[in-house]
Amino acid sequence: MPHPGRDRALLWTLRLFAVSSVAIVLLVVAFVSGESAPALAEVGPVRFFSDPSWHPASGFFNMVPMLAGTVLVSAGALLLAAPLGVLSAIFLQFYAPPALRSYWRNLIGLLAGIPSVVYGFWGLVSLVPLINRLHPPGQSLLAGILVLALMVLPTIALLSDAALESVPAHYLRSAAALGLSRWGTVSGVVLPAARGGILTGVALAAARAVGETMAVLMVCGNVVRMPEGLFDPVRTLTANIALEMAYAGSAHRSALFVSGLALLAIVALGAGFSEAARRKVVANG
Amino acid sequence: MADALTAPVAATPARADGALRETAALVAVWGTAALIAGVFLWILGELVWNGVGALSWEYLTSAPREAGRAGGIAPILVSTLAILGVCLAATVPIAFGSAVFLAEYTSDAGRFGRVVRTSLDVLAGVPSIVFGLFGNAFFCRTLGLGFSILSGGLTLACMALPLVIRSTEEGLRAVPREYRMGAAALALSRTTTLFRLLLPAAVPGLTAGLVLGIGRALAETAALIFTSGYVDRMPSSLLDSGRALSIHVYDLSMNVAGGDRNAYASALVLVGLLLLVNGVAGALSALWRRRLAAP
Amino acid sequence: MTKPAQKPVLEFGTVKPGARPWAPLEERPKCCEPRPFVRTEGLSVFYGSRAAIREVSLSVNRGCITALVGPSGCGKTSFLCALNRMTDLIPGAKVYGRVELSGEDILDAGADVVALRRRVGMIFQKPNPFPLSVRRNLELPLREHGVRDRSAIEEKVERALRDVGLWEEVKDRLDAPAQALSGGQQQRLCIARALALDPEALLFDEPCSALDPLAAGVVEDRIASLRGRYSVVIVTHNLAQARRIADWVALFWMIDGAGRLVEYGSSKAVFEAATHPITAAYISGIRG
Amino acid sequence: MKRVFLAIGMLALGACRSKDPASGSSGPEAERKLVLTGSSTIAPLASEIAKRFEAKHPGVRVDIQTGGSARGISDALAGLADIGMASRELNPDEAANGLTAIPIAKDGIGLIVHRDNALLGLTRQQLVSVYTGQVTNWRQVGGKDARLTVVNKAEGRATLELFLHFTGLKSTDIQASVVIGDNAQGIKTVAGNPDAIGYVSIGTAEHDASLGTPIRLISVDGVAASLATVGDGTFPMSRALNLVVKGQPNGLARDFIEYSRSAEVHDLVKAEFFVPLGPTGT
Repeated sequence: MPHPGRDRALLWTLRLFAVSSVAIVLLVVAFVSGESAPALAEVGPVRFFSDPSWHPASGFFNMVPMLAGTVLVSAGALLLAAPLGVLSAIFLQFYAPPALRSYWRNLIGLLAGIPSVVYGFWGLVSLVPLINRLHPPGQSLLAGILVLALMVLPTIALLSDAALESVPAHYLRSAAALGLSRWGTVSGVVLPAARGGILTGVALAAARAVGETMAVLMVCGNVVRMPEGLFDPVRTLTANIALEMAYAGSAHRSALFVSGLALLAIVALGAGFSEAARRKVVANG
Repeated sequence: MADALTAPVAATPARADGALRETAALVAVWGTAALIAGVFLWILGELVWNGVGALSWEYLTSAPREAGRAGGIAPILVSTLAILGVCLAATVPIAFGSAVFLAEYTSDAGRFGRVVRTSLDVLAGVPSIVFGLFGNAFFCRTLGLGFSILSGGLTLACMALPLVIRSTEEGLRAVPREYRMGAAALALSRTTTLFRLLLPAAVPGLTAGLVLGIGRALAETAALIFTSGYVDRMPSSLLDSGRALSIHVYDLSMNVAGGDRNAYASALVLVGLLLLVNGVAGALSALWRRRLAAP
Repeated sequence: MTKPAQKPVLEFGTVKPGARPWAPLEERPKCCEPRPFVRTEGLSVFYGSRAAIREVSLSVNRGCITALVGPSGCGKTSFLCALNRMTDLIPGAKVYGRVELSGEDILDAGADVVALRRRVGMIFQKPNPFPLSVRRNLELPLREHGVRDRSAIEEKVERALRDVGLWEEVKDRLDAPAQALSGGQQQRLCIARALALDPEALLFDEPCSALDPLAAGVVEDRIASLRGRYSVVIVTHNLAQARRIADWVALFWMIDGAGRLVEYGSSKAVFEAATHPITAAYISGIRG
Repeated sequence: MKRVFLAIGMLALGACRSKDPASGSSGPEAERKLVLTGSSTIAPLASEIAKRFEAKHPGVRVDIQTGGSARGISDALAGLADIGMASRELNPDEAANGLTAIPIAKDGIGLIVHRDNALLGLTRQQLVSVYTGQVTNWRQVGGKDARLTVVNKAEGRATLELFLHFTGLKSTDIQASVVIGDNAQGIKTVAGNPDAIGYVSIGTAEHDASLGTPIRLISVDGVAASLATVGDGTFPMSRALNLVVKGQPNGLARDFIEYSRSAEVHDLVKAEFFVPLGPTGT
């Protein structure tokens, strides 16, 4: 009987694949670290937090406002997109008429695939002038949050939908048998059962939000300053790289890779948190 | 699965606050749906309004002229499909393998699984422009592939991997435990269990991941400009540089004066392409599921 | 026997040992002469640090139906799972002791699990046909185990389905999804699926408890009909069922936080002349 | 399953091979290839020139890649590209490394405001006060009563360097409300904000304004911003678009550079809204 051999071969193949995805991460991290090493050595890590401003050409390297910008824009977008995305999935699974469902799923899939340039374009041409009327200059933290929320919404919606889809049907039957109402079933039975998958979706969306570049660059205003309100312009770390990388000389380029490294750190931190949260949530279930 | 619930549920008269809550939920859910659909239609409407005029069969089948202000997008379309093909060919096996490994061979608490999972979460958050620079350094220079469709596709594969792996893994984890027990009791090998029973059952999660991954790959700009390049000539092999549609859209809208109209048209083509790819992915996965279920 | 954990056992012992709540059991056919097929020695199963069963020694006789009875959570299923190493699939499960199958220790690391599970099939509480057609459900394991010949497969499929009385019901819809069958049919399909592999023994984990009484009756009859050809171990909560079909009965009971074997003997002996007060009380329907 | 994906892969491969008419026409002689990288401003023009050059020289392929002036310069230096593209002058360090910059066209940087803004022009001094935040209301420079939105270019951009050079400001002095990257982003920002002021490539702005985009070029120090004033050298903020090579160009690279400077491509330069070189090549 050949199974054990075949199974062992399978296991090694799978392990190889899993290792290769780790290898890619390591390569990326090594690459970014290697490129930022000169700046870290020359400027020193402290000055990225203590310099008076970000003017790499003049030798000032303060990244703090951009760190804050990245965190604020992403957090705002997630706060907005997470409930909307989950509600969209609930709509699809429990409220939408059957005829509408496949259309809705396609719509969300499309929304996921609209190039970020188009979102940015739309934000710049349609959304920013509207905000400008409320409070100039229009290109602002708020605009970034709105556009980004729209962009990460499909990720949350699609993965939540898959999570809801996989809730065993007998849960629903038992809920119905207990006389639970539709919303009672959704909030009391389905969401708790699907929270692992939903959290995965939110975590991926968070990663996408932090990593998004083009659209944010087009609508956020990109001024390196601590924002004092929703209508102030901000610059994110990604926008910083995209704006300056192509035009940067060697020291400046290396400093930009330090912003890349900072981004990786934020994402790693976030990933650690979300994994811990997910484990806790799943364990409590 | 939701059929039991899509039938209207009678409100319980005894609990007025319950009915109120039910109504509030109904309003919230439909409101959200309307909002999302509204904004989407707004964006799509703008694309169609501004772009449909430039669309024609000739636009799809001729080469660009005057930096894209005139002419069509044929070579760009071909390059885009080729990049996508490379990306899928690399993503799908690695993503399947990793997802199966994570879901079937590692426990939630295991160290190796945790390392892989956290790595993937980090990978998912790497900004696309960093991927671009990485791809340029690694694929184009270190591996010597140069500016090419191959470099671009592989770079995109790195980006799409975490999305596809995680959602495939979720799909696999959602497969009822009974199948695995039943298969083990029949002494089926894990290989058979996996390919015959688990993967077909995990198809929804997998499709969701692929749709997201393809969407992200097709929409990508920053990672491609440094890897697959800017050349808008018809590629003759995977080692040729080829401009992707998203780069074309970006270049026309941000870099070429008077390119807006064709930028909208190209964006419209991109969205159409995505719709097509999603449709094909859905049909293929349905076909696969049916074929495996049939004798 | 150790001291019972549940103190009030004897206080409820209003029924004298040897009392007959039911009609007398007939003697079983000759095939049930005790010829050990599986023998366990000091078998313990742990989930983490919690013992599900402790120190169970028992011989399952060839060609007979052995029922494992006892209240929920007393380790019957854990014992069953240890017999074909399904415990391997339970995260954190550890098995100690010896399980001998034809003299070989199957808990040995070098034991061939695939061969073991082919010899010892298992049917679960909830019918679990694969999301495939009726035919594919039977075909998949057959092909997996080296049966390639079309006609051989067809013949085995039909025989297995006839064995469980399903052939007449499904012969016209072999290519319909198995999950469209009724619960009882699904369970019989699962039995047929196991039978198609020509096992020597079958393990049933409460095979009827998820079915309606009518379907349960049909499934039970099918299990009873396996007597003589296969060695059957069945976990059941249903004492009446054990009484109806079992040749041998083992009673498990939770003692000191772990499942223990309290009494084991022929059906007649256990039901009519239990030696242990727990058994007597349980059988008489007062406890459990 | 694997077969399906293999099939997809083959399809993709096949598609790009079979649909390619160019592969046959590359001729019997060994293919010669020229790689240009650098400034995104020059890239569209270079692409067009390359196509015409390829048509005249069978068997030659010219690949254009963008990535910014800095990249063009460093790639030319490192030998990763045959020719770099830079929309700025070389700085002394770069020149000292043996790089040569050869102009192929001229470009001007003009100030733009929204079409509804009645302002006609600014002097250099006014420009300095606007961009340093000393002036925050249009009224202070002769416009309506509204808060100014100052649009600046991102650090490192060649356009910003030219602007700084003209105003005599340092990058750290500028107080911007919005920072932008590419020209079109600046145009769209100003078009969407009636109180904004920014600076972009003149040709691009002229063309977009002629297509109905609500922006207007204003004069600087009394000189109207137009391709004409850039061409005759009177407009104060102009720059050369350069091709950069290590040492002196030779072979195919020299042919391409000479072709790019010749009158044969003036129509292409104009079509991309730049100013062709004069007959003297300046």
